[in-house]
Amino acid sequence: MSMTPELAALALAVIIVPIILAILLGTARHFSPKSYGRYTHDSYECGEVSVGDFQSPLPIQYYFFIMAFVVFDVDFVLLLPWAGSVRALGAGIFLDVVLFIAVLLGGLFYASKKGYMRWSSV
Amino acid sequence: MSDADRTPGPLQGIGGIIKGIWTIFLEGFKPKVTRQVPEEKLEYPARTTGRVYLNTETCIGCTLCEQICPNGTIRMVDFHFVKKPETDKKYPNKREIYPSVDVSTCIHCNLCEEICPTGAITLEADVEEIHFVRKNTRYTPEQLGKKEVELWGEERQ
Amino acid sequence: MIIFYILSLAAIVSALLAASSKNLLHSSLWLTFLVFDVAAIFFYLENFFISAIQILVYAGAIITLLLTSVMLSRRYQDAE
Amino acid sequence: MIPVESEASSKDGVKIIYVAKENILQFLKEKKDEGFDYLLMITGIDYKDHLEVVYHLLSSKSGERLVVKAKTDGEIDSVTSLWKGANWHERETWDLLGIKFKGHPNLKRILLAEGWVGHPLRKDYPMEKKQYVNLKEDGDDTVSFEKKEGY
Amino acid sequence: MSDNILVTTLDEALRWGTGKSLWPFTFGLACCALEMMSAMGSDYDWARFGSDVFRDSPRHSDLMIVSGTVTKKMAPRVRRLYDQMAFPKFVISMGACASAGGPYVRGYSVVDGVDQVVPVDVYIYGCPPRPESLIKALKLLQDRIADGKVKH
Amino acid sequence: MIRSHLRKRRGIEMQDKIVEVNFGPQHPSTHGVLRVKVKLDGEVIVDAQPVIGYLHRNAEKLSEMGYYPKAQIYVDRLDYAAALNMELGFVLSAEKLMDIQVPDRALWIRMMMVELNRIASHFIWLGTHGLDMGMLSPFFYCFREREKIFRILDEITGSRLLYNYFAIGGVYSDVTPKSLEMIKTWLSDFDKNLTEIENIFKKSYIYVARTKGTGKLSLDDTISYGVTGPMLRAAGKKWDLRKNKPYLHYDQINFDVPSQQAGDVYARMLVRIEEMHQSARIVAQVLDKLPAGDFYNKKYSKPMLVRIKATGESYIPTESPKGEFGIYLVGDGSAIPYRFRIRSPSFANLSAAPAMLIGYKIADMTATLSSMDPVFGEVDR
Amino acid sequence: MNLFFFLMSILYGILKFLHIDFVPFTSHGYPIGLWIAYLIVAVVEVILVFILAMLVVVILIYVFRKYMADVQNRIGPNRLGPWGSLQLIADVFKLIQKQDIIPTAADKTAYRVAPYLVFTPVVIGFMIIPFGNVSLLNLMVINFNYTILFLVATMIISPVGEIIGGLSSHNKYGMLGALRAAAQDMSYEVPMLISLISVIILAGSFNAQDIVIAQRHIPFVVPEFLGFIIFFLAVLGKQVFPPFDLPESASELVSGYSTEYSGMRYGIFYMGGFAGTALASLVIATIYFGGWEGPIFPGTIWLIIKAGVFMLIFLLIQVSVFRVRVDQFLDMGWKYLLPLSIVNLFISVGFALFAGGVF
Repeated sequence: MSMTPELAALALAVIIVPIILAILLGTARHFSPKSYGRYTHDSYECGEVSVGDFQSPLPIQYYFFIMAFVVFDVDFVLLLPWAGSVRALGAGIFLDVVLFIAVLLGGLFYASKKGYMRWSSV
Repeated sequence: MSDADRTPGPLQGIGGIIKGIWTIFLEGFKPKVTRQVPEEKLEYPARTTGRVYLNTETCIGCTLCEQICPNGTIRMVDFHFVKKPETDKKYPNKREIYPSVDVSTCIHCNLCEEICPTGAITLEADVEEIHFVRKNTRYTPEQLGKKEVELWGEERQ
Repeated sequence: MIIFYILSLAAIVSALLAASSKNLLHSSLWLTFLVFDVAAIFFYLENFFISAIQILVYAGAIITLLLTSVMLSRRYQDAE
Repeated sequence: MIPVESEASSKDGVKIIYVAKENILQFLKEKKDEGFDYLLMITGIDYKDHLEVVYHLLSSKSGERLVVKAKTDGEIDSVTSLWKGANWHERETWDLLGIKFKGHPNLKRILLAEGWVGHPLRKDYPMEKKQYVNLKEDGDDTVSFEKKEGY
Repeated sequence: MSDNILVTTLDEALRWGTGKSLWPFTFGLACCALEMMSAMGSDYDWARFGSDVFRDSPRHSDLMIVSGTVTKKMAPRVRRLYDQMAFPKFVISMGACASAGGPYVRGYSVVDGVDQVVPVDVYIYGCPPRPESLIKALKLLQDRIADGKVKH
Repeated sequence: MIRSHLRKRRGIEMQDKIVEVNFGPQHPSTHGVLRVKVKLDGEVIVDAQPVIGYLHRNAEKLSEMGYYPKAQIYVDRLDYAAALNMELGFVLSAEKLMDIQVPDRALWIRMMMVELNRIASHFIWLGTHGLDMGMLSPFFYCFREREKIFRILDEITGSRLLYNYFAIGGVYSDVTPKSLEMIKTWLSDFDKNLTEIENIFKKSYIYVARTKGTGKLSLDDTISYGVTGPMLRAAGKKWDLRKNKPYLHYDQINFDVPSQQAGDVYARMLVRIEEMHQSARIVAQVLDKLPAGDFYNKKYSKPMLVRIKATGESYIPTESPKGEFGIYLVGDGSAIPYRFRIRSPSFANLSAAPAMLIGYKIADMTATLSSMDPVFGEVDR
Repeated sequence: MNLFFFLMSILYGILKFLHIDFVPFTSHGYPIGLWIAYLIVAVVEVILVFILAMLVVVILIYVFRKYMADVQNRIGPNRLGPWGSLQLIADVFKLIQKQDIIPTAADKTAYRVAPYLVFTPVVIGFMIIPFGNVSLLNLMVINFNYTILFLVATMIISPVGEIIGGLSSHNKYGMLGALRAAAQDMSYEVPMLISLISVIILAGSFNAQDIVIAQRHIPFVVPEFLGFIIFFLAVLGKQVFPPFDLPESASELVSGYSTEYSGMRYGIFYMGGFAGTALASLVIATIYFGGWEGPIFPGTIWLIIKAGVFMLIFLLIQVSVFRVRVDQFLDMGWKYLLPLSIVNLFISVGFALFAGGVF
């Protein structure tokens, strides 16, 4: 397949849609009033003054979820070429795939047994 | 086992969620209860409280309403008003004082109507108590006899 | 051909900016741009599969990972 | 046994016991052990020449009620060690009536803004003297008598 | 000439848009908040006027309904919330308390009238005003914005 | 001090990297103007501190400034969701103080009205509770049902929300045959409608999973904090003043006091909903037993109300929808109350909030706060 | 024939009518005139699709508000236009005039970028959806191999915009919302992609068009029922829809990641959410319910009907479920959806290998 004009249109959409949005926002900026109140640009916090650090420390469980997520996402990518041609490849390859997934799932199961996937809760 | 102790299993839970969605789906076929105010005029019961109205004919200037008013909304003011002779005999207002009401602080508590010995003060449902400027909120006894629409029209100050 | 050069240049520039930006959030923004840019290069080279994978894995997973790490890091904005 | 100063009865038939203010903590502890496990409220009355602290107790087993009063000149022992719920009641009594509770962990104003002048439920509180509240940059309240410095 | 007409028409259209789409701010203070919720509920349903999108953040909302007593401790917060709303913004002062202090007008810690804190466009008297009162006020406000009588 | 103890008990450690977030005074789920200063570790609450006073309207001071009947309007505005319950607490106390007899019919009318208002109050709670749990529809159904009650109350009292209906010595107006008819038609399908709404909650797996074990308060803590009402009953104590210390004519009426053992949000929901059913039962019985006669003590003509003098002190506890409510009145022999103290249930209930919040998640916070059903007119007074 | 060539022929007709011949514009043998024509058509096409997306959003929001009113025994907007249909126009007019507030403490660049990242992928997704292949003017805009991967990619990018938006606005609720958005993104992407793999296995192709054609006899929802449920739930989770609207849960975090956004920027977030919903229902209809396949009516109408049903289901779910808690949400993703999706993968492999030529 070659680079057809319609594919170019798809690629152009990545540029054109933001431009349309930018025009929309520009129009909005043109029409919007310019006066501001004294506290307008303060951070909103239910009417109170926002004090202290706004960043919350993450629970340690997040690290596990991130890692598991990346592992499984890459796993998904490795499965994709196989998925397109399952019929051609047949059952032999399928066993390999089962093994591959079993290893991943085994890891996940181990982690959940170890309690990495539990959120601290009373 | 009581209702509080039972935790539904996953299947039961999914069934419950779907049942809930179905209940709410069925609600969509029930008749609509909306009353289209302000076009649709609602009926108010006889005892409905609302803005204070004063019948200057029957007011005798006894100051009871001023005494019972919880937050000083009612204040007696000097006001000259010529009553009809027959009512003047029955309801004399010797001191020529009549209540004036600050409608912005009036809370429609009905105490003045309850205490009024001659029934001169009444509270009636008036949904027109909408203003765009906060002034002239203390109504004179004369203004107290009129409806909000009569007083201000559509152009509410 | 010109398009390829433009895309490549953009990729190099955004990569440099991502590496040199002091602000972590800006850095990851440039990296997001870089990811899309590389996907566009693959797309231009008519390798749609790799292009889609680029978006799925990098934009979907790695950038999310990165932004989460930005949230983990303390006071990323003060490093001006 | 803590001596009782005097006894009376309220209109709704509940016994009122007057106790010296030094003994109040001990007395209430005794009463709590007797079964008055509920502290319904703590309040105060300003009698112009002295203040009175009033404790309403309830026994959730028998349903019996008891009112304990203590005359004070503005200071009394805190009972937060006996009932956790006493915390807010005492703070409120301090806030509105100005009765100090010794041993209270956090005796600050609770209903009014921090920095308010005077205790409003005192009979001599000047109602006509308006106070105005505003927010500081760090999120705390400020109170002033000037109208332009607050709302 | 035609340019002027265009500008006027556009201006009118924009005013119409502002007026007819007032998203209220979820901001209940006291008793009147319940009547505000009633006005939102099925029986009165002010969604008919396009106000069904209750917004929880002041940045998204256009209409602040001060529904209840504004105490002195709350007043600076009300001002803050009002400032954090984006223009064009409108304020309805609902009820006797918000309009003039109501039953608490003689108290020590109540602001007598929210107009000392934020600029008010509509006052509704009554304690609490009936939901139909609020809906009528909303409608009048909408019409006045569309006519260009209320500006921000 | 208490909060650090709570943390220790639940095994939570304060880190140095803690973010402090304010929820309120304007927040969709704090039911008014509560502000909760929350310290968060990720999603978990490590410290919660309720800050109140944003609706302090000096009801006590203003009541001490006027005649007895005038105080009633401030009492009305305490728990504005159930104004008649508040009025009941006041008029009972004031009548006791002044030794005023009330005709029988007025007592029965009061009972009926109070129960109607209790149902309306619980409907508000149920609707906003649904809203806090993330579902929009129950709110509208609850307000639809509540509106039916309000039409009855409007017919009898003349107001929708704040009534000023109970007078010292009776009630201000009699119930009309039309309003009795309205109540009968309302009663006929109330239980069915309520069951439909409560099933949305009870049958939902998500709701049950979120509320069971959330916001737990043990019975000892409950008593120590002075918590009363449905929260106490949900913690396992069958304590209802209508049964334990009957006022009005509650001793002549059959009703059950619901109670649960768990003391969590789910138990509170069950208790409140069962209470609504029981209230409807009470209303039905009152309709049968309503005697004829005066609705107002004729000995006290209305203008005299201003001048009634009283001495002594009285406190009549009543069971309001939130818990034990009463007004402590001290008279000094004049027509003006000398001391007017409100025992508000929400104030005591809310003081137990840290014990129910610390250690749970933000999502649990909204569920717990709404399960306490605080009304800020009453908390801040 | 698709939209691009349709527009191309219109342009060609116009040029013919104006007696302009664009082919001779050449330079060193390159047909620059043709390129310019292509460019114009591409721009027009993107704008058309953008308008289509906006139209879908407007209709969806209107239907949503009306339907929500319906199940709550209300009337809903009824003042502007017939049955209140102009209400959304007024809303857009209002949003355009709203002030654009950027908090002082916010990271301005990132704050500005976020709305684009939310809305742009959705429009591109609309360009890839196969709208049909038999009608005279089918709206299938672009067809090439691996379209299904790009479709899913467009659905995956928008959470990134949400995270950046919440992160940059320097707001505590926004921060928590961004965290939750990240958690959602992480937990629900994997099951979604794995159930997509199952579909690809059955269809034997990465092309959305081929996937639709493969469902000519039996829609994939029949063999892949489990996968459909997983995909549906995952889409619910990705699209910030109840019961999984944790990142912008109103009663917990005021508005989550969009708390600080005002005016049109917020409007883009608001519309982007609905556009994402529309796209998600189109994708579900395409890969599980046979897309434009159907008797009698033209394919486009079938797709719109199928997707419309799903949009209504989404809306119904929105008003009739409680919100789940964040830990339950993650538990569901990792402990139930992920293993189930792998079970489903094996089932579909079984179908593909041993069920002969049915699929």
